[in-house]
Formats: sequence, structure tokens, C-alpha cells
Amino acid sequence: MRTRIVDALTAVEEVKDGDTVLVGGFGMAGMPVELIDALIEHGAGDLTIVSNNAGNGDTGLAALLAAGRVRKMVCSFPRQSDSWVFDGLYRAGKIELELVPQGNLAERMRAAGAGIGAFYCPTGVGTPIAEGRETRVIDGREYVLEYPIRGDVALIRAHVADRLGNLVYRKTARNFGPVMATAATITIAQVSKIVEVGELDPETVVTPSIYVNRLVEVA
Amino acid sequence: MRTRIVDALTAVEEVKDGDTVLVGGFGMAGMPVELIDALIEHGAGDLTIVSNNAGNGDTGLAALLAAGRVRKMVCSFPRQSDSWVFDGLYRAGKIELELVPQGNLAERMRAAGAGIGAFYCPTGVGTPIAEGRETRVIDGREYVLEYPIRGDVALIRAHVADRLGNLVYRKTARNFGPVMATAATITIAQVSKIVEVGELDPETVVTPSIYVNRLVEVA
Amino acid sequence: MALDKNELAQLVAGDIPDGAYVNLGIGQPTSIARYLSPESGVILHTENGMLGMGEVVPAERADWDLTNAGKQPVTELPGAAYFHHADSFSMMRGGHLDVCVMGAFQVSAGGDLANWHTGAADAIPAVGGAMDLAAGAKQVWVMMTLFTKSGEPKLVPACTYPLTGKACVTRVYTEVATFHITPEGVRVTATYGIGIEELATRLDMPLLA
Amino acid sequence: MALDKNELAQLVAGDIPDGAYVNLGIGQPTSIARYLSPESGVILHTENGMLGMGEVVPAERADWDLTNAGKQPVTELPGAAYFHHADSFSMMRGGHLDVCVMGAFQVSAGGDLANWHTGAADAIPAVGGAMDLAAGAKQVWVMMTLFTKSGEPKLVPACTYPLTGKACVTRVYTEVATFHITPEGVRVTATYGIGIEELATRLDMPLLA
Repeated sequence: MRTRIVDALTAVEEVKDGDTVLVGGFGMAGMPVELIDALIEHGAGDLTIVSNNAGNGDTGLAALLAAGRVRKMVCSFPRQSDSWVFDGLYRAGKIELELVPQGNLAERMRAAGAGIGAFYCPTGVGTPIAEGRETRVIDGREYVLEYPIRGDVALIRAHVADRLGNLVYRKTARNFGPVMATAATITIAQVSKIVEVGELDPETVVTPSIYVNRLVEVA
Repeated sequence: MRTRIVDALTAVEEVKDGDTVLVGGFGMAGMPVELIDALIEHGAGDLTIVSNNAGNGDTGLAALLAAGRVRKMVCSFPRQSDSWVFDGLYRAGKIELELVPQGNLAERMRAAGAGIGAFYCPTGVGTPIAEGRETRVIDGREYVLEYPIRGDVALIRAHVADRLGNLVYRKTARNFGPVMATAATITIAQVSKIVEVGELDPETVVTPSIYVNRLVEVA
Repeated sequence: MALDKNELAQLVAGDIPDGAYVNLGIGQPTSIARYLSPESGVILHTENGMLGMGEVVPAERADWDLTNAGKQPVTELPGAAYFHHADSFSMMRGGHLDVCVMGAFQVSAGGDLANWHTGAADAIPAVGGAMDLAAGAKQVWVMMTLFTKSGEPKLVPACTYPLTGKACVTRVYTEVATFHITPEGVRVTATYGIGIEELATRLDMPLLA
Repeated sequence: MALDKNELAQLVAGDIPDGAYVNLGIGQPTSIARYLSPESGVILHTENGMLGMGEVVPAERADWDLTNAGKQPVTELPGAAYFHHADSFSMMRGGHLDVCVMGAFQVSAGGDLANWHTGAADAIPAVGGAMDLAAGAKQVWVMMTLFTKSGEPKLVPACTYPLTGKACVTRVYTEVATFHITPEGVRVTATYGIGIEELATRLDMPLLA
């Protein structure tokens, strides 16, 4: 259905307490900072956040965590030099952590977006990550069964959108955006610029408009 | 390892009797006609061909079939108005057919390229395609377990390559090329033009050079 | 009076919600595109790898790198996007298309779809993307004649032809009547030149009005 | 004499085949890039979504949309390509990278790798892409000091730390010796300032020469 062009606060108005929110970005590259700020202002809590990292410094995702809105983090690399907000919450037992290898995080969201029920993945075999999970040997190699990660909402950052919602990204800020856009019921994209329909080359569109429900221009 | 720029006959010289060859294209769009002609000249037989269709008219894939080089076709749609070569071989019992829904064909090759051991897919549940296959109910929905399709060789057609082997495609001729390129031990791409390294925009590369082993320029 | 093919295509087109992402199957459903206005914002998907597909064009204007799923040359509309087959079918399988419209040999009262194989022993099987669409689109609509040339109903209590997908069809559009397949049963939503009693008799199944 | 960090990086760089597609792990392995000549045609992958990655640049020249897996700003080389995370990890998991070089806490004689978690109860676990690389690259090389600061060997009969991957490491590069992990056992391929007998004694494992 048609992509709506709105302001950040309107864009996040449908987020509900208890939602699973996919948050793009790898470190700060591709992090939808203004959408996260709007989510904080919006006030939804008891959230499960799926993102590669667990916040840097005191802004963005870290601020959402500091505001006590997050029940659980699903991520591959929470521990960083400037992840003091998460570190404190974790050590105080105030936040759950599901640690997922980075590729599994991406592939499990990809599966959600692609209608795949589950998949056998070689990553993590023989490690604590695989403990308690179903495994199977296929063609002589051992795999772990992995399930999709779906979002109620995805907050992503792209570079340029057209008014239909087609997206292009910029350099390694592309990272999780295109995958998360497919895996959420409502995908909200923050972009630097919105152009007219027809201004993007159809060969270069990375996220087709079908995956984008709300567009927010943040110049 | 480095992509080699060669002529069509040199490109296919490593194809062996009994190989599985992935052949790009949807109808004639993206069909690597000159590579198929080279494969016919090369002479390898007892091949398994994986391609969406089973040849059109008397050229390309149809000519390979007519030359008696193909033991088995794996495809989604063999029957077309001009698939008389395949039709004749099939009715004469001279060729095996594995019919795979089009999306499963793509996803099974994608799985091969992505290191996925198998995946649960909703397509074909309750149909003859699922007969004899393992099924599982996940979250209330039934899925069929599907396994990867790997190629010894992939023959694909793209639009422009740089000398490293990065590829861009043209319109719907893109179809199976990017997926097959990831799923074969040796990927051979026929392109209309080879440009210098640096002439393709890194944001618009569809198949990165890592997936391309041989490049053949067919102006 | 029964609808002709163009009237039927127009009827289906009118029921497609504004802004919907839609896949129109090979053959008759392709003609629905002619009745979709640009203002509707409906965006057409073709499974060979494109959103924003335009109209079918004659061979003399063809770009053979730009075809629909039936391999006919088409145009590209502003705002189009190209993608490869795995991405295209992920879009379908992942439930992102709002509506797909396909032809059918048979549809069952429970929404089972049979449209890929007559079951004839000597037929060369070919399925293409039909099973993927049946399994993946949010709504699967069927556009067909209600009866075969020999007068057999194609909306049936249970399909006798091999299935394409189970319990997937939500609407059936035919030249003499349109139906919604609901959990309560098959509901007739309109008739054209046939009474509902005659319809129920000829279909040999209970119908909700 | 034992190698310093730069000499070790140079040694590893020299062993990377021309034209290889390579992922260099966060930390020490990143420095290998400095010793790869453009003529070698080695192409660097970074798991956050790029092939053709160039050098690390100082903050004043940073483009923060262009970073490596360690979130340091880098450059883009001619012939680069960007892709999203699922595609990037498919490239890794699918066995398309020729070599990856990672640091390690421990490597076992059988090639098991432990480099993500010390097992300490109060440590916050973080794995990133290490398990994906361990499971996916054609060859996994480890670059590390052979002993901890307190003198404990890091090449061990069996890892005591939680594993990153099983039987995946094929080569170990350290400041005092380099090793190939083979089906027959651990083979010493070079030593720097240490005798092979002393090495075997300190490592407490049989070594092939």
C-alpha cells in the first residue's frame, strides 16, 4: 500500500508497548537517529530491540535504553568501548540479551521477509550459541536450525528515496537497512532527501517501495 | 581469485561430462546464447541443466538439448509454444525432468550460494510437488524442506562488467544471473561490454566480482 | 447478461485497492492492467524481477530485455525497480504482494487452487511461479470462466486436478458471477445473467448470498 | 628473534595468494592490509557490506558512512562494490572468501577457534561476525601472540574457552612461530628466536616439523 511521507513523530505513532522494533545501522553508519529520538518522545515501552549493537554513547539507541523502554536486546555485539548504558543495565539485570551471530541476525530477518519458515545454518555449530538448538547433518556437514526474526516495526536510514518509497543507500551505511525493510510489518525509513518519482534509476534501487510504509526526510 | 577475460570456447573448457550447469535467462532475456553455443562446440555431455525454461525454438539451450548432451533438466516451466525440442525428447523418454516451482528454483540456488544447508518453504504444500518430501509445521503453518541446488558451472549473461568481474544487468534480463553466479563453482558471464576498473559505480554493482570467474565479451 | 472478457477485467480492476502491489498472472489476468488508472497508484509486479511494470507493447516496439512473466515485451513506468529472481520470489513468498490474480482450471469451495496441470498422463508438467504466488500473496483472486466448454463447473466442492495451493483463493471472478471464499462458505457477491438458484444447482454446492 | 607486530603482519600478507578475496578481522589482523601491494590484486571484504575496501583513515578524513567492521573510517578502492548484510554474510557463509585472518584467545591442535568469549561469568558476551567467518571462509588463519601475558600457551591441545568454530583454523601465525593445522597434526612451518624443542615443551603438544 502507498508509502506515506510524514514527520518523525507521526511515523512512529503506531509503535505499541511490547513491540519488536528492528533498528538499522552498524555502529552509527545507517543508524536512524531521528526516528529513535521520535520513538523516545512517543513513549512506547517494554520493547524488544533487534539491532547489531546495543547503543553507543548517550544518544540514539543508548538514549532509548537509558529511558528504560527496552525489555530485551537481540544483537550480535553489545559490548563496545562506548556501550556504557547497555553495560550498566545488563550488569544490573535490568535488560535481557539474546546474542545472535551477526550473519544469523541478518539471515533470520531475511528469512522473515522472504517467507522462509526456518533454515539450517552452519554458523555456531559446536559453540555455546548452538546449545539447546536442533541440529542436523546434511551432506556430511552439521547445521543448526534457525528461525525467522520478525519486527512489528523497522526503523532504518537510507540515503535518497523517491516519493513512492524506493530507496538507495550510501556506502556501508546500507548494512541492515534493506534486510530489515523486508522483515517488519511497518517499515519506516529516514532519508536525507526525497525526490520525485522517476528520478531514481530503476536499475539502482536497493529497497523497492513495496517494503517501505513511511518516509521521513531529515536533511 | 582473479577473474579471467577469455573467449567463449576457453571460458567453457573446464566443463566436464556429467556436470551440473546452471543456465541463466528467462525465455531469451538474459540467456547466455554464445556461451551455450561454445558449450555445444566444447562437447561435454551427460549434463544436468538447471534453467527456468527448457529451450526455445532451435537455438541456444534447445540446440544443446537437440545435440543430445543433456541427461536431465531441472526447471520450472519446460512447456512453451516453441519448446518442441524438449517436448520431443521428453515424450521419447530421452530426458529426465525435475520440475521445481520458479521461486524454489531461485531460493534453492540462493541457499547453495549462501551456505544454507536446507530451508523450510511454504511453496507447494499440499501439491504433488511436496509428495515424498519432509514437511514441518512451524508457528501453525506447514512448510516443505528444500535443499540447495549447486552448479559445477554457471553460464549467465549480464550487461556490463568491469575487468575485475563486477557485473551490472539490464532490466528484467537480470532474472537468475545474480543468484546463479553465487551457486556455482565456476561462474562464466557473457557481457555486452567490459569496462576499466573504476568505471562502474560501486553502489550499483549487482554481482560483485568475487562471484565471477570468467568473463566473455560478446558485443 | 454474462460479462465479456473486457467487462470482467474491468470489474476486477475496479476491486483492486488504490496503492496496492499486484501481480497479474499470465493470460487473461494480464488484461486487467488496461483498466487500472494511473491515479489508482496500483503498482504491478512481474515475477521475473520488476515492480512498476507498464503495458504490453507490440513486437516492433519491443525491448527483449524487458518482458513480463509471459515473456511479452512491456514498458517500464516511472518509479520502477528491478531485482533478481530470489529477491522477486522472496517478495512473493514473504507476503508483500497485496493481491495476485490468476487463471484456474478449478477452485474448490475451501479455496484450493488448481491451475498448473490437468493431471493428464501425457501432459508435460510446467508450474512456473503459480505455486509461489498461491503460497505467498496476501490475497489470491481467480479470474476464470465458471464452466468448462463442455459445461462442467470449475468452482467445485473439491478439486480433482492436482493442486497449485491449498486454501489460498479468497475471491473468484467469472463471467456469470463473483464469489468470496470465506470461512463460512462460498458467498455470491454478484451475478450476471443467471439466477442464484440456477447457479447453486449448476455448481452443486451450497452458496451464501 | 621474535617478530614484532609489523613483521608478523608483513609475513601474513606475503602468504596471501595474489587475487585472493580476504577478510581481515578487527584489531591486529587489520594491519595486514598495509603490506598488501596493489599489484597483488588482493581484494578486501568487510562484513558490514563491501568488497574493495581501502585503508583506514584518520578521523579528520572520515566519511562515517564508510567504515570497516571495527567501525573505523576507511576508503573505497576502484572496483569496489557495496551490498547489504544478508548478502555480505551469504558471501562469507557460502564459502566465497579465500582467506580470513582473525585474532584468537585460543586455537586447538585440531583447529578449533576460541576468540569471542573468555568464559568469565561477568563478561558481557559479544560475537559479531566471528562465528560466521569461522564457519564460512575457505581458509581461516589466526594471527596472535603464542603466549598470554602470564606465559600460558594459546595454541593448546583443547580449547578451554567457549568456541567460535570447530576444526576451522588451518594456519596460526605468531611472533615466535608459524603453524599449519593439518589432519596429521600441528606442523611448525617457521620459528623466530625459539628452538623447536623448547616450543614443543612450552606448548605441551606434539609438533610436526
